[in-house]
Parts: sequence; C-alpha cells; structure tokens
Amino acid sequence: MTARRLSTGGLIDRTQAVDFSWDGNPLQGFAGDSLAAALLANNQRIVARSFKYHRPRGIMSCGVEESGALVTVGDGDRRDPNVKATTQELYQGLVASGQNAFPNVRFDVGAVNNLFGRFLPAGFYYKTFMGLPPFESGSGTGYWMWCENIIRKAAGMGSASRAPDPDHYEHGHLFCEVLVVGAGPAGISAAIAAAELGLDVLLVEQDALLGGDLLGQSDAQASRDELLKALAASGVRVMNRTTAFGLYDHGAAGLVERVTDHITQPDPNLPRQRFWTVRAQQTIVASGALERHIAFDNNDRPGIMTAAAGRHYLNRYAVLPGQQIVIAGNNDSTQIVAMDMAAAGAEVTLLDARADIGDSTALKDAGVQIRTGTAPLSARGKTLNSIQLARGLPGAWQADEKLDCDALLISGGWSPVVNLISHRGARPQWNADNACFVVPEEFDGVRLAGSAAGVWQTQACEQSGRHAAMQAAKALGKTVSEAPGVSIGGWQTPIEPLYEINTEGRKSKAFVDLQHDVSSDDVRLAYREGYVSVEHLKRYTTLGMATDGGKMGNVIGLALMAEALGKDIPAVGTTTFRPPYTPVAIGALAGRSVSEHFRPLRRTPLHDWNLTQGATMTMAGLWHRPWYFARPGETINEAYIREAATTRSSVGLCDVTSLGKIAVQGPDATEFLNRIYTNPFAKLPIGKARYGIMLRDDGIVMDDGTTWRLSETDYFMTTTTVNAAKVLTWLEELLQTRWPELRVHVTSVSEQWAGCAIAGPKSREVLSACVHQTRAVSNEALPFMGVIETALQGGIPCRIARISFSGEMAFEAYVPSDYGPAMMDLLYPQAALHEGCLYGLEALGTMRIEKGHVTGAELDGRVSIDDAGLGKMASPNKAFIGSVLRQRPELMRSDRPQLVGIFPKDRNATFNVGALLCAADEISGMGEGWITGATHSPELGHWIGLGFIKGGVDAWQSKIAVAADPLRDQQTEVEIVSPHMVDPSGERMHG
Amino acid sequence: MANRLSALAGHYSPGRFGAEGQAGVHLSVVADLRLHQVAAWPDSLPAVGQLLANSIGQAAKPGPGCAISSEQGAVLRIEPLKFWLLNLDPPTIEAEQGCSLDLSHSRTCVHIDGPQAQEFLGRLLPLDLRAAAFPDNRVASSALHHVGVTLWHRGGGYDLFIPRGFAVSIWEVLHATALQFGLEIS
Amino acid sequence: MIRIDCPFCGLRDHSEFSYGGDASINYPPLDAPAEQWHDAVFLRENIRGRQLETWQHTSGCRMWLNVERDTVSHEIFAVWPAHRGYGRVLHAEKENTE
Amino acid sequence: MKQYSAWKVFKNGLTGQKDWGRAWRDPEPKQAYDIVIVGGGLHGLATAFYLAKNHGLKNIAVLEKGWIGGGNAGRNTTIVRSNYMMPGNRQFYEHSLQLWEELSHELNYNVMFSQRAHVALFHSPGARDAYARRYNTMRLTGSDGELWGLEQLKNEIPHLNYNDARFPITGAAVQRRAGTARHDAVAWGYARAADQLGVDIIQNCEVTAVRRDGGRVHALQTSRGEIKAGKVGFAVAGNTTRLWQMADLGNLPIESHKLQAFVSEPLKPLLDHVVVFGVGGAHFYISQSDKGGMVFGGDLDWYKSYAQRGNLPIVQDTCEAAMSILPCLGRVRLLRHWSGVMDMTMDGSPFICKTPLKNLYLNAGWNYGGFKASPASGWYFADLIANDRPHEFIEHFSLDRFTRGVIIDERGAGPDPKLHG
Repeated sequence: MTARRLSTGGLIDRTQAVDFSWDGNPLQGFAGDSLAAALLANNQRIVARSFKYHRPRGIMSCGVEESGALVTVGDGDRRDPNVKATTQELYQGLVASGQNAFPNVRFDVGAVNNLFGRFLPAGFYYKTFMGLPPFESGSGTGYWMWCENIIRKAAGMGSASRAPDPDHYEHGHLFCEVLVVGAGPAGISAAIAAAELGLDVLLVEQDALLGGDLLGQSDAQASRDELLKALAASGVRVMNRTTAFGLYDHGAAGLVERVTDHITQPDPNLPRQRFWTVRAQQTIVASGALERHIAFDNNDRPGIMTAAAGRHYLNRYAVLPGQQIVIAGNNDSTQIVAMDMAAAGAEVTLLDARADIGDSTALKDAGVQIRTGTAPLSARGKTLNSIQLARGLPGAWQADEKLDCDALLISGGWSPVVNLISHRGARPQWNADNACFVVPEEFDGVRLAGSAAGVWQTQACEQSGRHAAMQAAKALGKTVSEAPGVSIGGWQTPIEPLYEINTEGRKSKAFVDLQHDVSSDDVRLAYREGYVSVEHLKRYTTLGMATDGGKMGNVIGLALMAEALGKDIPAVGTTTFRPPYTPVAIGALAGRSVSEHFRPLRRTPLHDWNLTQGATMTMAGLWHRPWYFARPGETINEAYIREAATTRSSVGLCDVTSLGKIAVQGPDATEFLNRIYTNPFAKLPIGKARYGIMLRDDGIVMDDGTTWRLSETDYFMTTTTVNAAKVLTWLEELLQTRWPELRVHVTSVSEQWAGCAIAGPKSREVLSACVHQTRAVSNEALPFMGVIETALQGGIPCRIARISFSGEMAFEAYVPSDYGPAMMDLLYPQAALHEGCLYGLEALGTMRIEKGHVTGAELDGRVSIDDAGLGKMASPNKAFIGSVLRQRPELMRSDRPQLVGIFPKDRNATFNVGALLCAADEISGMGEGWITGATHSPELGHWIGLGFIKGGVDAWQSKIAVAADPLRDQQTEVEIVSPHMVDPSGERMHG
Repeated sequence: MANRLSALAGHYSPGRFGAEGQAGVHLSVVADLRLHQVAAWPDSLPAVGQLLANSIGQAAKPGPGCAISSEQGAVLRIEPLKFWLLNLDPPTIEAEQGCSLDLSHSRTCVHIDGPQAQEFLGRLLPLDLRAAAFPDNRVASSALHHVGVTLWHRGGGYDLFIPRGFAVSIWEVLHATALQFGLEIS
Repeated sequence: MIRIDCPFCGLRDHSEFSYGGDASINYPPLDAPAEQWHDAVFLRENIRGRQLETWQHTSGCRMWLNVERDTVSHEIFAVWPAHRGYGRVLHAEKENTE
Repeated sequence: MKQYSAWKVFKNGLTGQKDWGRAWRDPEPKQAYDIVIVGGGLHGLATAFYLAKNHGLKNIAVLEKGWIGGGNAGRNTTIVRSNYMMPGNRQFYEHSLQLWEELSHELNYNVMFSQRAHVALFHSPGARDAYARRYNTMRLTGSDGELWGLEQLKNEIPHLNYNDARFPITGAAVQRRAGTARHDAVAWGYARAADQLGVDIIQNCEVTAVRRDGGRVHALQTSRGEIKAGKVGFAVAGNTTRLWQMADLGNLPIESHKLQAFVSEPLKPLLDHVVVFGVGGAHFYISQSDKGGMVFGGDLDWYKSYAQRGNLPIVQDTCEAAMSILPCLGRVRLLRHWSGVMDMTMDGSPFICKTPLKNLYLNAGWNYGGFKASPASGWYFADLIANDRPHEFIEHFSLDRFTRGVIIDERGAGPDPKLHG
C-alpha cells in the first residue's frame, strides 16, 4: 500500500468516473484528473524507462518539467509518443501505454544497459564504433553504419505512427495591448489590474484550470474563487489549455491551444489544436517557478518526486503519494508540504539540509518528524522502499541510518521560469541569495511577475502582478498611480544551496538530467576532458537536451561544473533557452496549409473548360495547365505528337492565360520600357507588339516576353509564367527606388485576362469566324506583330496580337476572364471545322524546340543574352539594365556554351533532357555542354533537342558529339545544328 | 452579350454546413463585380481623388486604407497612388493626371458576415480587426493562405477581394475554416 | 515577428513584406563605368547594427519602403516611403487629418 | 598520443573513467605564431589540422572568441552531400565527401558520418530534367548519383505523401554516399587531432583589432593580448565583415542572414534517409539524428540579420513543408528551434582566396553549405596558406570573380544574397 486516492478533497469530480487503459489494463480515474494523477491513484509506480540505461521511472512532477512519466497516448494513426503524463488530461476511453521498453515498462530487457552503464559514460560513442574493435581498425564508414543501425533502434523514445495524421489544425491571429502568460496568483492579478486600467488584455494558461499554485494549496479555494470572479468581471480575454511557447521580435508570441486533446469524441469541425500568433504591445510573463531536484544515489527511483508535486497531487487530485513520506529539502517551501501530508494522514519525516529552519512549532504540532542537517544519501528498492540518510553540512556529509518510506518528496530550490524572456535575448543573472537565475524586471516590453521573477509568497506574487500591470500601462502611455514593486525572495530562513549529496569516495548513480540519464559523474567526466563551457557540457553529455528541456536539472549541472572548476555558477554561464517552451505538434504549426492546400492552386478561367475537354494537367508554378489532351487510347507521346502535327498542318488552340500580364501606364512608359529591355522600344508604334528581353543588374537574362502598345501611354506586357511576380516587383522597385522621376504605373492584370493562342495555317480562318468583324484580323489589319482591340461575337471585348511561339501563323487572343469559357466555346467549334485541336504544354514544347525558342529551361539564371543566341537584341545604341555588367570579360568569351539544336546522328535514336554533351573522345568530366529540351519532331520526323555547347554551332560543324546520360544508361551520338530547326526564315508566321 | 462566368461557378452550393445552432458565418459571392483602378501621380493625387469622390457624390477622397461609398458606388484607397472604383465606370483621366484600368474580372469578391465573421477572419488574416483598429469602411490588403487579398469592412460585414485564379482554392479554405462556427452559404 | 509600421497600411507583420536590400546603395547611371556597377551590385557594407534597408509591402500596398533597423536587435527606428513623391502625398494627408 | 578505441572505453569502464584526459589542451597564447587562424569553427579547426598534417607546419594557433564549435558548427542540420554541378564546386565538394568518408579514422574521433543517402524529391518533368543534368555531371566526374522513379521511391520511403500532395511526388535524385554526421563531433575531433599535432587552440580569445604594417598583417590585438603572426587566415563565418573591416579592407560581396534549424522530440527510427524537397516556393530538408530527433530546416528568414534568434513565419513555413511530404509528422512535436548567422554571398559560392594583404587569407561565404564543405575547406585553405597560391579547384573561389564575370551560381538566383538559401 503506497499511493492512494482520498475519499474527500481535491478539485476532481467524484461523480464522474473515467475509464481509461494503461498498458492494456483497464483503470479508473475521475473527471479532473491528469493521467499522472490517475496512474498514481491506481498505485502505478513504474510508468516509464529511461533513455539510455532503461532504468525504471515513475512520476516525478506534476507539470511540464516532467522527465520521468513519458508515455504514449492513443493508438493507431492517432498515437502520440513522449506525452508527459503529468500534463495529459484524463478523458473517458483514453488509451495510454509505456514506451522505450520491451516487453513492458515494469519488466524491460533493455535494463541490461544499466548493468553495462559503467562502459557507457557521456560521449562514449565519440571514442568507439569507428572501426573493428578493440582498436578501431579499418576504413570508411561501413562499420560505424552497422553499429548505427543498432544504436538508432535502441535510441529514440516513443514510436510515432507512419500513417498520416488524421486530425486537422489551424492557425489564428490575435492582437492585444497586454498579453499575460500564466494564470497563477501573479498572472491573474496582473490581468485584472491591466484591464481595470482600460487595457485590452489577453491571459493565457497552459493548464485546463486557472489558479497556478493555488490549485495545489489546501486552503486556497476561497481566494481562488474570488480571483476568478474578479477576472470574469474584468473583461480580460482568457484562454486556458493554451501554452505560450515562444516570444519573438516586436511583441509577437506563439501560442498553442489544445482544443480537443482532452475530449473523447470531439466535434469533427474543430481542429485538434490551434497555433496562435499574438501581437502584444506589452507582455507580462507570470510563468511561475519550477522546483529543482537534487543529485544523490538512485535519485530517480519511482516514488521520488518534487515536494510541490506531492502537494499538488494531494490537494488538487486528492491522491496521497505515500503512507510513509519523507520530505527532503533545503528551503522553506517543504514545510507546508509536510504539514499537508501529515494532515492527510501520512506518517511524515521532514529532512532539511539546513541546521536551522526557524520556528518549527507548527510542524511539530502537526506530527511531523523533523531532522535538520540531514539529507537523503541513497534511495533503495526498484521502487522506493527506504532511504539511507546523510548527516552533516552540505559538502561534508556522513552516512547515517536507514529510513523506511514509500515516497520521497524533494525540494532542491526553485528556478523561476525565465525561458520566455530568454527567447528574446535577455540574459539570466545568478541570484546567490535565492540560488536561482533571475532576469531583469523588464526587457523590450516584456516584464516578469510572481515567482517567475523570484517572488516566493502568494500575496507578494499578486502584488508583483499588479506592479507589472502598472508598469505595462505606463509604457503604453497611461497615467497610473505607482504600485510598489516587490523584491525577490520571501523565505523566512535563507535557502542553503544544495545540488549533490554524497560522501567522500562513495560510488553513486546520481542523476542530474533524469530523462537523458546524465549523472553527476558524467558532468565531472566532461570537466576532465575539457568540455567545460556550458555549451560544450550540454552537447557532450546531452544535459538539458531532452524533452523537458532541462527544466529540473540544468542548474544542478551548472553547479557541479562550477564546483569542478572551483568557480561560481555565473562563471560557468547559463544555457540559452530556445523556443518552444514545451514541445509543439508540427501539425499545429502547419495549420491548414497541408495536403492539397500546402500551397493554393491557381486555376485559369479555362481550367474547368479544359478538364471537360479531357485535359491532363501539369504544374507551372502554382498554376495547373493542360499538359496534353489525350484522345481515348492515346498515350502522352501519341497525344502531343498529334497535337503538334495538327497545329502545324491546320490549327491548334492553347490556354496561355498563365503568362504574366502587366499593365504599364503613364506618360513615361515608353522611356521606362526602353531602359528595362535590351532592345529599343522608343519607336514601337501604337497597335504593334515587340518581343523583349530583360536582364538583371549583373547582365544575365532575367525574363522575356512581348509588350503590346495599346496607346501613347498604355502598354500590355507579358512575362513568362514562372517569373510574373518577380518581374512585377522588379519593375516596382525600379520605379519607386531608382527612377522616381518616371511617371509610370505598373499593375498586374494577369487575373483580368483569359488568353488563348490560336496557331497554325488555319488560325486566321478560325479567328475571323469568331470576331465581331471579320476584317479585323485580315493580314492588312493585323500583320505580323500587329495588335488590335476588338470584340468577339456576343460582344465579348477582346484584344488580339499576331505573335507566334510555335512558329506558325498565330494569334494570342485575350478576353476578360469571366468570358474565357465563352471564347473557347466560339473558337473550338471553328477549329473543329478544320480538324484542329486543343494542345497542351507538351506540344507547345515540341513546337518551340523545333523553332529554337528559349524558355526557363534555357534561361536558368546563368545564361547571357549572347549564350542564348539573342545577342543581336542587345542594342548597342542605348544603355539599359545590365548593359554594363553583361560585358564582363568571362561573359564575352567566344568559347562559352551557346544555344544549339541537336539531332541524333542515327535519326532513329533518342536522348534525354539533362544528358551532358561530350566530345566523342572524352565521355567523362564536366562535358562540353548539356541538353535542355528534347522531343520528337513531327515536322522533321525524328528526335531533336535544344541545348548549350561550348563554342556553339560554329565550333561543332563537322564534329560528332555524344549525349552522355549515365543516369539512364544511354549514350547517343549527336550532330550539333542551328537551334532554328523548323522554318528558320520564319515564312510561316509572317505569311 | 455573353454572360460572365464566376471563378466559383460550379464550386459551391448554397446551404447550411458545419456546427449546429445559429450559423456564425455567412458567405456569399458577389456577382458581376465592376472594379476599375484609377491611379494618380504624386502631384495629381488630390485632384484625382476629388474627381473620384465627386463621381459618387461624396465630398472628400478616402485617406489611406479607407473607403467612401454612396448609392452610386464606392471608392477604396488601396495603394498610396491608387484607388479602386466600384460599381461605376471611371471618369476620363488625362495621362498627365493619371491612368485607369478595368480590373472587373481580376478579382472574385466574397461577402462575409454573421455574428462570428470577425473571429472567423482572425483565423485567416494577420490583421488587427478589433473594432477600434478596423472600423466600418476600412480597407486592408494582406495575405491569406499565401495569396494577396483585399478586405473591405462594409456595413457590418466584409468584402474579401481574391485574385480570380486563386478563388476556388481560397474558397475551400474559407469553407473549411467556417465549419466550426456553423456556415451558411447563400 | 518583426512588425513594420507601413506609412500607408499601419503596423503589419514582416511576413507581408519582402526584404529588398541595402538602401544606402546608389545605383549608378545605366552607362556608368563597370567598376561602379560592380561595387553597387556586388559589394555590401553588411552593417552589424543600425542599417538603412529597403522592404516592399508586397502583400499590402506594394509600396517600397526605406527602413532603419538594427540588424542585431531587429529594433526599427524609422520607416518611410522610398519614393519621395509617395512620401509627400502621405505626409500631406496626415497633416490634413491631424 | 592517446588513442580512442573500444578497448580504451572498456578499460576505463573498469577503472571508473579515470584515464581520460583533456580532449585538447588549454594553452596560454604565445606572443607570436607562424600562422594564426582566426575562428575556431569547423573551417578554422580543419585548416589548422591540415596545415599541420598535410604540410608539416608547426607553430600554429587557432583563436576562438568563445568556445570552439559554438557558431554555425553546432547550428546546422548536419547534411553532407556533393551534388554540386558548376566547375570548381563539383571537384571541391566531391573531394570533401571523400574526406568525410575517412574522417573518423583520420581524426580518431567518431564523427558518425552516416552515408544514408540524400534523396532529393522532384515533382515535375522540368525539375527531373534539371536534376538529370546535375547528377549526370556527378556521374561523369566519378561521383555517384541515381534517378529513382516513383515505384522505387515508394519502396525505399513508403511513408512520404503519395496520396494528396499539392505537388505530387514523381521521383527523386539520389546520392547514396551522402548522409549526415554529428556536427559537434567534427569540431571536437578536428580540435583534438590538431592539438595532438601541436596546434594551440585558444578559446575565449577575441580578435579586437588587426594591426597592419602597410600591405601586411603584422599582429592581431586580442582580448588575451597582442599576437604576432607570420600568416593570418580568417575563417569566422558570420563575423567575416567585421574582421575584414578591422583590417580596413572595405566591403565584401557578403551579407549576413539567418537560417533556422529545427529538431523534434526523439523517436524510434522513422526516416532512414536525408530527404530534401523544393517546390512551390518552399524549400525543406529533413533527416533523423541517431538520438531519434527529426532534424529539419527550410529557408532563410529572408531579411538581413545578425541575430541568432528565429522568427515565427519561417517556423510555420517549414512545418507546412514538413507536413506536406511527411504527413505522419503532424503529431510529432517540435522540441527546439534556433538560428545561425550565415555569410550569404552574391552567387551562393564561397571564398577561399588571397586578399589585398600579402599574408592574409580569406575563408568565408559558405552560405547554407558550410558543414559539408568543412573538410575540403580546411584542406584547400591550408593548401592556399602553405603554398601561397590557389589550387586549380578553388581558382573561382576568389573575390575578383564578380569583376571577371565567372558564373558559378548553382541556383542561378543572381546577385541577391537572400536568394541563395
């Protein structure tokens, strides 16, 4: 008989029994329990195994600092590994199990590691596993990887599901004047005070219940009720089950709200968790303090927990942690714990390392046995059954008698939770009087209050909260009356710093970081090996790197290192706390941007129309574009070859909406275009379009497209699909930062217009049957590169340019987007009369390769205008963006790779994009060039390609190159030809 | 005249979705949006603003991030030198004064109201929508699910202008997010 | 989260903005000597501390801004439109409302 | 020389770990050294090691302002690969990978280099083609590389998102010899090995001024006194600009940006490869550490910064990317995120070069890629310092490449540092 549920008291609801399962066994708790409380009430002592040595572990705390009771909650694809049982609310049907153990946590074969523990000190793996033992002989990584395979399986903690997480999450945004973190006495007081000053306050609490330390006090019910009543009346927005996990620049905080983790069958409309981004003008952190452990032999035995945890289990959950309880500590906070335990009927012994603990009358009256100058030296039993005592002063202990007990409650002092303010860059300072790290009262709009600021007494914490609220209000420009501040501390008798208890020469397994099995000997080993800075200590021993973030053990580790160095703690330093304060589900941080909504899908106005016509889609940036329109039984290859051939012989229609479209307007629009394009725009007549290339500042090609002149001051620019946003931003940057004298506005009109290319010898016939006035598209009215604004039948406004990417006579027609499908319903039946077709990106690619037109595959950000064979478009008569740096010597070399066409020597052969072009006698090394495009050319009747090769066509006139593609075991002899492989003189598009 | 086809046509159906009880969020699609952009130069901005205000019978142009509206239409100040004119054609403007541009088809407008409309939008937009910060007739552009959108607080509800190509995707996100509040689509 | 007080839109998250670069660079005339262009395009003072930089409010009013910011603490000291004409307009309007 | 081995571990287990001495000495700085390397990160330590090992040089010091390996050495996602394509980069990173393969033996320190394969996912024919060129270049220059089709990928990594990904995965480009290593161990291993060859590793020694004697560096003023130096090498990552300006050398083609990294709670084996993906404007890489944490990262924070603190938008972006390819990560919890300061250059490539000062050498500008490069970086920087001329593989890693117009930009992103993440 050890831990047990009391029949009265606590904040649980005894009318609501809750069934749950632990390691396959049905157990019962009550509504209001945490999983840890329910396990304790059921006297489950061993609930976990440690990381490295597989030592049995029990419940060690009642909160986020837990390093023992890590369990797996849920099963199947809703399995959550590494859950701290102390923070998991119990609900009907909860399924929990032990982890990192086989067959179970009570009997675990992995515990054999504990026997070999002497061979597994900190960092042992850096010294071995390199090669064959015993002397590490060999070479390469094979032996290590063989060992690693075994080590990986042994390491890790819980096991995550490999199935997709079936739940959903969301992100939300909050704004407030004051954010208060933590709803204990300090936080609630701060929130009320700030609200009373007229401020918009948000109070967040990680626990399900508000009250903080009051929840663990035996006599605080009334004062808690009073505080909550005042809070409810104050207008403060309160969020419980919400952890402020990180503070970021400029008053931003990250919160995670656990919406349904405590519910058996949640509303499917609710997300499992919400990630909130808060922007607060002022932040008050009242995140409390955490009680520390002490290092002594077997200090990790189930049955040992912090004193405050014991008190919480008793007063909040009505679970008495033992019958024979020993409480051991070095500060005043253990006394009330002892009295509460005694009042609940336990046999209580209070050990205090200090010789003098002040007035102990009340303790004695309560029946508590007191031993001053005494501390636990060693714990006994697989689960605690007794302790060996040590007497004397800290630093010089002597072994003393044995004491039977079934629970040991420890208080090694208190660490204010300064994590959040530390995220912002505030450096904690060591306060020797209170043996803890504290931070400045204010740092960049963040203030601490209550025990987070090192204030120990409830009343003082409330005062500290009010003071912080006043200061925050003052910072926000409110006139406030001064509320006195509260000084750090508040104990009757000073704390006696105590980090480790041992006697001279005695072997012990005393843990500093319990979750990672880092012992006091490991810290001393790190010291001997020279890993003495905090960062080295932490990384070498893994101290503080576990899922509890070293909340209980970090200070002990620092203290032991300081002792080894013969220095004080500040000389060793403090570790930097990183967010998140407690671990946060990756799903919550991703919110709704997952699966098909990872990024929005951009649809052209013809999207649904294309699908109706049997389009198979492919990606182009965020867009979906038709890839090909397979007829029944056709493969992709058959489809694109038919589409390209049909277009060249008759007519084809293609959705070109995704091209970027920018309205360039204003009196200086012409001058602007003349500066950004390499070729001249000054004399482009109204009603004409021109192909243009723009360079980056460094002279490399940025983008290309056509620009149509609609009026004296009005242009319509197209860009490539992928670069549309980049080009717009670039133009805005130039106009607003470099050339403010130009009166030009640029506006994206990509979404305004639906575009269709009509290409092929029959294109004019198709178009003329659809426009309002047939004459509008005659050769005279609309010559090559001509532009008109007209209307399609049914009065659909339409702008048309006669431009060609395919090399055929072709038009691009644009109508306002909502009319896009209507345009297709006009064009497609007309095309069908000529046995025309719809074509997709694949056929588009075929035709542009045949013509040697470049796309993003060629213009990859490393290619100069000369490399692309477009050097003639760089005007020698004007300066433009990039005109100076494009002439740097390496960029002007004649042996640079240049754009070429590629034919297989054997016309039946093929090659792949991404193959390297090599000289026939040297198929190795970096190669002479590479292939950027490849297709079957229906026009030529064989495979063709585009690519770059050193020196270009001229250098390879009579030489055979090899397309080397070892990735796909292919090697093809190729001829290098002009990139203009079909209709090089351009008769068709002009015709 | 051919009919306009909304980007959302075929992608939603009216009805009642999600959590039971009173619907917290109402969504509806604004049909046949008429939207022109009118841009001015720094020195002509006051005059152009005045012209636009007059065109809807109002006395003064809207300041940054604000809108003015009347029976005839509305003027939204969306960028330092740019206005959106809703529901009427823009007055003629010389190039020396500025330029205008028809953007009627470039945006899909979804109207959002209902008792939890503000809370709902708080799940999606990083904007301070508290009454003091975003009163009626305020306009803000921001990013919603990686997409640049414009929000106009109008008559207790909100008009959300979404780039047309993203309308379906954003609609799906709006729909999924609204379920927890109880969603009514009309 | 850096919060930038856009002169047009008000205080917004930096995720609505795109960082441009060093605003102290004076880009030379388009036909300036190559050395000048080299220095402007490739060299950076890379200040550790207060620097002048550009941002664009891409998801907001699309204005290019000059921002004076500390590159260590991320504190922002001033924000104003990069284009002086925009600045004049917004300043005049602010005067009128105040 | 105290050799580490299984035998030593066993023996010390019996004798209470009494026999382990300092991994490296803690010497007082001397008044003068033949060579002083500033920066006790991976690159500086590796340089010192190879100066002693390959070139037989003595009288070398490494000055570190804090603790060795405390900068980006300990802030990266530990990925090692050589899938670079541009001339110079290709040979350099391949040599680095070869050095990695023997590093634990060379240093007698287990750096845990695990060649578990680097799997770069692609989602479109265009992306596949771009990888094909890159990986063909690797194959033809003696490295390894493969293209996996969807079926093979599903066999190797069955729990990627093949069902409802916004950008459906269509295959992967794979380098099997690539993998991960234990970052701290690399710093400590180099330090210990260099120390055993006589290099003085001096921690808590900050350079506060560079004393010039005309066109030479005469001495370095430090927080531990003035140290004269025959030759000086800078290898200080995020602080390059500060030292450069201390030497009164003007501006560099470098901007400091920060990059965040992330680790989850430890889990039993969940992912056996390094998986990388980049599509739709996202960029993401993930692997699992031997301890069980999922180690991952994404893009730069997009603005210039010297702060070693992350910010929320990138946390969100990165987790979105994580979920989009490994949807089982939804319930896995992020344990920590942090950030490092990167020397971002104008073309995403580094500098290992001579400087305007005769005896000053520069090693900088590692952008994202410094961890994998560290062995070769040290190797070639040592070679440069010892021989006073660049090896042909690093000829392009010079400061004048922008004047000349040499393009070794692996991304083709152009002269904007933030785009080279």
